[in-house]
Amino acid sequence: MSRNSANGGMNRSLPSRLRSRFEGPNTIGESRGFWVGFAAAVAALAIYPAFGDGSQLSLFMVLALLGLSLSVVWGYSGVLSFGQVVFFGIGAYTFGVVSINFATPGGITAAVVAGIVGGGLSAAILGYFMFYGGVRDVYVTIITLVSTIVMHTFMAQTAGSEWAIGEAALGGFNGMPDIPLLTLGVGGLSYQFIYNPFPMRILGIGAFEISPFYYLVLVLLVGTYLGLRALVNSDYGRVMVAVREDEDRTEMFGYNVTRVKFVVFTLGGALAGLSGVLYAARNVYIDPTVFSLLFATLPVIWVSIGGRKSLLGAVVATLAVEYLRISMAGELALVLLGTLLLVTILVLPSGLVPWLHEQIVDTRLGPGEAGGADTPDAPSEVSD
Amino acid sequence: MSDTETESDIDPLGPNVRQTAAELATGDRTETLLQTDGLVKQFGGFTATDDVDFSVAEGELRCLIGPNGAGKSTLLNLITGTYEASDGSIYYNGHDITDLDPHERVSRGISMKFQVPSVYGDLSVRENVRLPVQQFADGEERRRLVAEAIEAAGLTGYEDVDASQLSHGQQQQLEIGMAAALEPDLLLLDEPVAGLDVAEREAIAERIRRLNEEAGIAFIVIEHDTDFVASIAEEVTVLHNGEVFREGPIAEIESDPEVQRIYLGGES
Amino acid sequence: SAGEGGTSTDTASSTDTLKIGVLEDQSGNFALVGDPKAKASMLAIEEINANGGIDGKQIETFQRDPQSDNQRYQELTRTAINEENVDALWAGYSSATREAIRPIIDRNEQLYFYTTQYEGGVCDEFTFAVGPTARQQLGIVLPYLVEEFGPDIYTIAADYNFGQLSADWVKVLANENDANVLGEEFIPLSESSFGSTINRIQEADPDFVMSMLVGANHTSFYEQKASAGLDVPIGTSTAMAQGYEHRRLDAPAMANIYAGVNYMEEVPTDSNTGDGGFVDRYFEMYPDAPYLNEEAETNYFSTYMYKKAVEQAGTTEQPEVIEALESGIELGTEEAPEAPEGETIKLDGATHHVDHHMWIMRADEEHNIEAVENRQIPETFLSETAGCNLPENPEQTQYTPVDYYEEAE
Amino acid sequence: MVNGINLALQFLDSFAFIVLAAAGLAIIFGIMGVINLAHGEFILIGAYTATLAVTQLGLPLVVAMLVGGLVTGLFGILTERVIISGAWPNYISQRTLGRDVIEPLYDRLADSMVATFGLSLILTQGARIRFGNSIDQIATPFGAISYGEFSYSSYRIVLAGVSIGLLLVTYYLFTRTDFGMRARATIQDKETAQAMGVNTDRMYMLTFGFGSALAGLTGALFAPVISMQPTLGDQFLVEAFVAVVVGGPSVVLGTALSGGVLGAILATFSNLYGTFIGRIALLVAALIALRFLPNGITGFIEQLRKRRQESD
Amino acid sequence: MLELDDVSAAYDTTPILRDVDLSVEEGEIVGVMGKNGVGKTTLLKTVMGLLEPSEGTISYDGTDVTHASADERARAGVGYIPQGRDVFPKLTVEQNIKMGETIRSDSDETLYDQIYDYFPVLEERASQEAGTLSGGQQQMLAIGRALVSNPDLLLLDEPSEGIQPSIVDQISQDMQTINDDLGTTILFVEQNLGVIREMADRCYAMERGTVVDELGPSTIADEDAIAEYLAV
Ligand SMILES: Nc1ncnc2c1ncn2[C@@H]1O[C@H](COP(=O)(O)OP(=O)(O)OP(=O)(O)O)[C@@H](O)[C@H]1O
Ligand SMILES: Nc1ncnc2c1ncn2[C@@H]1O[C@H](COP(=O)(O)OP(=O)(O)OP(=O)(O)O)[C@@H](O)[C@H]1O
Ligand SMILES: NC(N)=O
Ligand SMILES: [Mg+2]
Ligand SMILES: [Mg+2]
Repeated sequence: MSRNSANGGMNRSLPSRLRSRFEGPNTIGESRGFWVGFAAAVAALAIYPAFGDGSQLSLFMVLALLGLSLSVVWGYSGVLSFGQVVFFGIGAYTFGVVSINFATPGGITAAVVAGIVGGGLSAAILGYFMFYGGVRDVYVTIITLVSTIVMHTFMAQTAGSEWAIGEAALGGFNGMPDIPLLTLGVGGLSYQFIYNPFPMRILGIGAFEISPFYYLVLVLLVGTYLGLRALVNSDYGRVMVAVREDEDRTEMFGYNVTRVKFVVFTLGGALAGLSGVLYAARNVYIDPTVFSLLFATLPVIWVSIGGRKSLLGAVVATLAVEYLRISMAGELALVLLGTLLLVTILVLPSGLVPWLHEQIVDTRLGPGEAGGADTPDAPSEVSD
Repeated sequence: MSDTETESDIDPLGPNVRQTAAELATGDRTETLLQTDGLVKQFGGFTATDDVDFSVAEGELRCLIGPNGAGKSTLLNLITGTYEASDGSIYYNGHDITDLDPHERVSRGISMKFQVPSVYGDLSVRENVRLPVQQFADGEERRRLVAEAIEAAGLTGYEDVDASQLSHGQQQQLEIGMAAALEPDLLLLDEPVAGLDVAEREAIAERIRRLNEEAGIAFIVIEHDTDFVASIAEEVTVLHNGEVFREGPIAEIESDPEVQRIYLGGES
Repeated sequence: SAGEGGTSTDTASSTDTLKIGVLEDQSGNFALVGDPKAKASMLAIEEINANGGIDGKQIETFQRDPQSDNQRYQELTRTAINEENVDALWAGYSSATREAIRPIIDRNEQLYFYTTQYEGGVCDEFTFAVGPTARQQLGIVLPYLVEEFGPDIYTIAADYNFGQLSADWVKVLANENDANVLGEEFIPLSESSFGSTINRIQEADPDFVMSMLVGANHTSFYEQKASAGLDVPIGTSTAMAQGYEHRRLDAPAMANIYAGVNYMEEVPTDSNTGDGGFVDRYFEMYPDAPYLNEEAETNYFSTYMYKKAVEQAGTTEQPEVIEALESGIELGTEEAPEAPEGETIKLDGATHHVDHHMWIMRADEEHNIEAVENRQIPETFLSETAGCNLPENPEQTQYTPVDYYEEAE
Repeated sequence: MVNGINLALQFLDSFAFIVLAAAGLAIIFGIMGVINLAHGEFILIGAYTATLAVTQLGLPLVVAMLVGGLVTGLFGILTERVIISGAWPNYISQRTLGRDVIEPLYDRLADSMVATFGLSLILTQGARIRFGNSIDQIATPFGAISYGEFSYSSYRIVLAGVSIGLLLVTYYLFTRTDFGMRARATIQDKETAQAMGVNTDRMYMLTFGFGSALAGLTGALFAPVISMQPTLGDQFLVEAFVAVVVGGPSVVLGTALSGGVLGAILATFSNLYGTFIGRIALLVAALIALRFLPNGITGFIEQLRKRRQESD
Repeated sequence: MLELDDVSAAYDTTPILRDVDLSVEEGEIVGVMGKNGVGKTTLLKTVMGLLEPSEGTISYDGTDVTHASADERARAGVGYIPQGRDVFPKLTVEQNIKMGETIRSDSDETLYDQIYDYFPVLEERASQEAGTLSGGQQQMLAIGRALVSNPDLLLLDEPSEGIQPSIVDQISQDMQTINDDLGTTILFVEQNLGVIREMADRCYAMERGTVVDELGPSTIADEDAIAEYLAV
């Protein structure tokens, strides 16, 4: 520990103090190397549309927000929710209904807020119903699972014309195709993010079009990731983790465990709602498949494959799994995908990203380097 | 509060007149800290605690003994709110806490160490200790309190070790440290030295005595090791078949033939 | 390349290949119907390539399995248009799929063939809905059944736009034929237990049932009604011709079921079942394929229509190809090898629909199929009732019966 | 009167469906702590095996159905050895790498979910590749009974009888036999069970195999009345999960009771208000049951029993 | 009867036992003592077969059982009472005992009476779920469950932990009775000085994963000598 205080005196520069907010024992990546890599990854994402299919990547990034919502709720607070897609879907449908009825920039902006609130509120209601009713463990999983099935059953039969809210027909299996283009702002002070490409020309790369929606999602994803990192490494995050590890014990330290779960669940719902809003906005469409068993299983898969105690894992695995899902072709595609999931979870039970991290740390910790200023405990000392 | 009606039930030698060494020294009057009133807990057809009236004074160190299945753990679990009482009331600092949630009781100053050690195995020792401390301390003070608690638990040097890697005795020490770090007024320990070797038993006995004397924390300690009981407490309560069977100084209790028959056995 | 909404007429046109996108369900609830569609497209493409391609250009394909999932359809449609730059796109079985991707099609001004029998009414400058419509299918089978069995009808239909609108058409046609609809029931696509539906049909006691059930789950209805001893005649636009229930189920589950269709494997035309006909060619390429269904034929002939249009336009530039298609492509003037449903088959340029040759196909106790009636039925709802004329008046609308008929409400 | 018969028959139908859908899952989830998302595909294996045994091998229907159960049971054992316990891969890796590569999936809910989800993709698509989008179906035996203007498939009444029989066999097996006790002991505490002389490996394998066989039998029994296609298992999943959890800790009794309660709700509401309302009613009832009886119906009954004892 | 020769064992990759040599003669009662964490439980697990030795050999009744599985050893007559009362929480008390009985074909009914005699509470609570017993009651159940299989070699890991003093005395006496009457060989781990002195014919002392000393009857009788081994 003396090493830490010695270091503390010397390099408590502004960046390191800033960094400390985002670091702690609950996340991986406590080194300068990590943050350099992180910045490089964000930069790569920022210029990716010049080379690849940015439209598709924007979809994966939207879904990564959904993955993150499960990661906080389950990975950090121990509540295995099968219902993130409920809040996702409610967010998406709310956005659709409100924006169809108020198709002005102000109305659409309000619809975004409504979608997020819708996701959060529905999670709050379900969470209140469960947590304050003493429902725990696998029963939470199953209640949330049944909730998605209820939503699926219900939404799948709203094809009839009697199922409309104002101007917006719910559409059942047909889905809701007439969602207005995402525009944020009011009146003249607004900007359209969907179908509004602007041409770019970069020397050495050439001409291409970039989609404002892509950058909107990128900013939201990076912001959410950093925000959640700060959250899970805060005092509140420590309590979340304690709840995950042992609810009864945590209650005996005077924490209102029920409320912690309720709050985190609601937050996760709002985040899933945001993801749903962006999903509906990007596709200009939403249908009940988002409530299907398959779709409900996906977040659990992303988070399990990526590493459930890793926010970064949720993001990376969402991008990877979704890329594979869309791009594998041929009749063996599903067999390969299934095999891949199966083998990954069997061989890397703690997840891809924690495993990679271990590999990197193991190989990097050569002689002489192990004692650097970036050993895991140093920043966690600072964060107090 | 129904103090007036229960007055007569209170042992005349009870907590109101008992004082710890520390308080005797400073001349403070002791007050009843915890009082149970006709506490009943039933599991199905089985009555685990039956009409228990039991009290602890501020700063008192009380041991709870009695045969296996007497209802000792049940009583502690009722006090912490882990179990809901079938009947009766619990008063703490003069307030009825019978219907409070466990965490609300903790925030009023009751803290507990479970019978089976239950530290957060996947978290480091430091993270374990921070959890109680962060509730009332920040920054520099928090760092100091965390370090002190770790040191008091004899775990200096183990700060970054996952709690699951500690020995049984170290886990017990850590858990007591965490419970004590809440700065409670009443600390409940359920068999804190079961399975510990002699040296660790002594370390924990020492720890309990110090917390009691220096921090003025009141204790209820369940333990079957009579030597250990004798080394920390003067007063013991014997529970039997869910009822308070005897209460009094340890020496007196140990020589009580009825207690010998139901609990201590043999010659003693 | 990332932006949405750019036009997609670049690249391939100047090269010596052209690219066709084929997105048909090969897994999920619609796989049974989607798989023959994909196979028939491949048959047409293979035949065309073997005969020198289109105007000397070989056809490349972009083929993926959308897994009966509309959101996946959208994604793959975007990829087909923006990344693969397909010159023409065939995509989707269900009407819900079509409506989910049509906005993307229209925004990208993509030439699109929708090849399923459907409820009708799509009047869209970029979409060629070349399957038969409800008015054509129900229009042949419903009057026949009223004549044969009586005027009381009970409707069961899949609960989505196709089923809802088809049920409306049953009401319209019932009205036109002095029949009445005793009841109608919409069944979610995930449902596969029909106990209470069968009870309700028995309670209503109709002269015949009109069934517009869709997808693999709904197939269970036929065996369940048979084993429950419900033997009311059934008219349908969906059973047998698409999912070949008469081949898969043990007889006599499908006895007395009348399908109003433009095509099924058993359609007794020479160009279909004759030597070297469509059936022979298909099973030569796919010896293990289970059945050649209604939609497969539509994929097949529409690929030839596209070929003819490109050759007529002399380019794969989509506006020109669309113009050529609108000039009224007609196939099979002599032997009609590409139009096995009838003698000839003609695209109506004004509506982008086809005046199909329609058949009533009935299954008997042994599940043998006989054609009980057949005639050409022109598409009239768009051309006459709604007044759709796309070359004159480009639009992207779907007209529905409620807009024009009181009884459809 | 007639509607009463309708309702009664529909109840039998729903009861049989729920109980049979849940039976295999109840063992694998309720006893072994594995959420088997490939449950539907186990049902598929049973259904396909039984159907093919009739259409390809010409076996009598009853024999074919038993074969369906048996083959699925064997497949379950294979799954358990290779994936769930990882015993075979570990045997190999022990000898090559000197360590285990797979940590058993018992009581790892989410991981077991991901793994069995992968398995279900493989099985569904494998069936599609091997057998196409459907296989020829067998007819429903036993004809129909009629009453008034209504008629009903006799086979469905047989199903109800079989479902009760299976419940009784399973109940007997797990509560009244040494095998059952050892299986339950194994799941609760593997090491101690070993020390009590139980070959725990075999217990895991057999219990999983038995649960799989039940799923396979369900598929075989329903083969005549559902559409034979690779996703046929999906239609059982919802009822299966709901029934298992609503049933609560005593697996067999719970399944029977939740089959009874949920079956009654499903039958009544479908009969009165249509299939959709029936289904929604079933799900809402499940949610309410879970919320107010977090230990399921059998947990609730246990509580009642204790309360009665208290008042004695 | 039991012979450990240079046995080493590890959890995954963490080595715990190092070169343990130890032997127990038929009919003996042998104690193992040592501070917390020295590897006593690990030793018993290795003897039981719950942990495979990385080196060395274990023979039981003259046969090499080094690689035999735990259930095989149990059926061969090794009984085990784990530390921390590992009863099957969801089985009833009766079923827990029955689990012990079914190990061996030659177990006999009269053992039940004997066990109920020692621990009447087990008979009273026959149909209670074992997980809801009090800590001490669970310990009694664990002992009863092992006895009912009539083992030839009984492994006891801190049998007195959490048990009220009178029953602790009783258990030591009972174990001796069992040893006398049935000839059961006993290897046990204890922290309780009284129990060690009462029961053990002979004793091994462990430190950091290995046996460091063997104590004969005379040393065992000496309270201070023992205390020294437990408290170093
Ligand atoms: N959930 C329960 N259901 C039924 N009986 C219970 C339950 N919990 C405890 N009991 C019974 O209540 C009685 C008291 O148990 P408790 O755990 O309080 O005993 P204890 O005094 O702590 O004993 P020990 O010294 O053995 O730990 C015991 O007889 C026990 O079997
Ligand atoms: N499952 C395990 N994995 C890894 N290490 C373990 C495991 N179980 C125990 N250990 C370690 O092995 C060492 C010996 O443990 P063991 O339980 O054998 O000690 P013991 O002598 O029985 O102690 P006690 O008196 O506290 O019961 C300890 O350091 C412990 O931390
Ligand atoms: N067009 C159809 N069947 O949806
Ligand atoms: Mg206790
Ligand atoms: Mg030990």
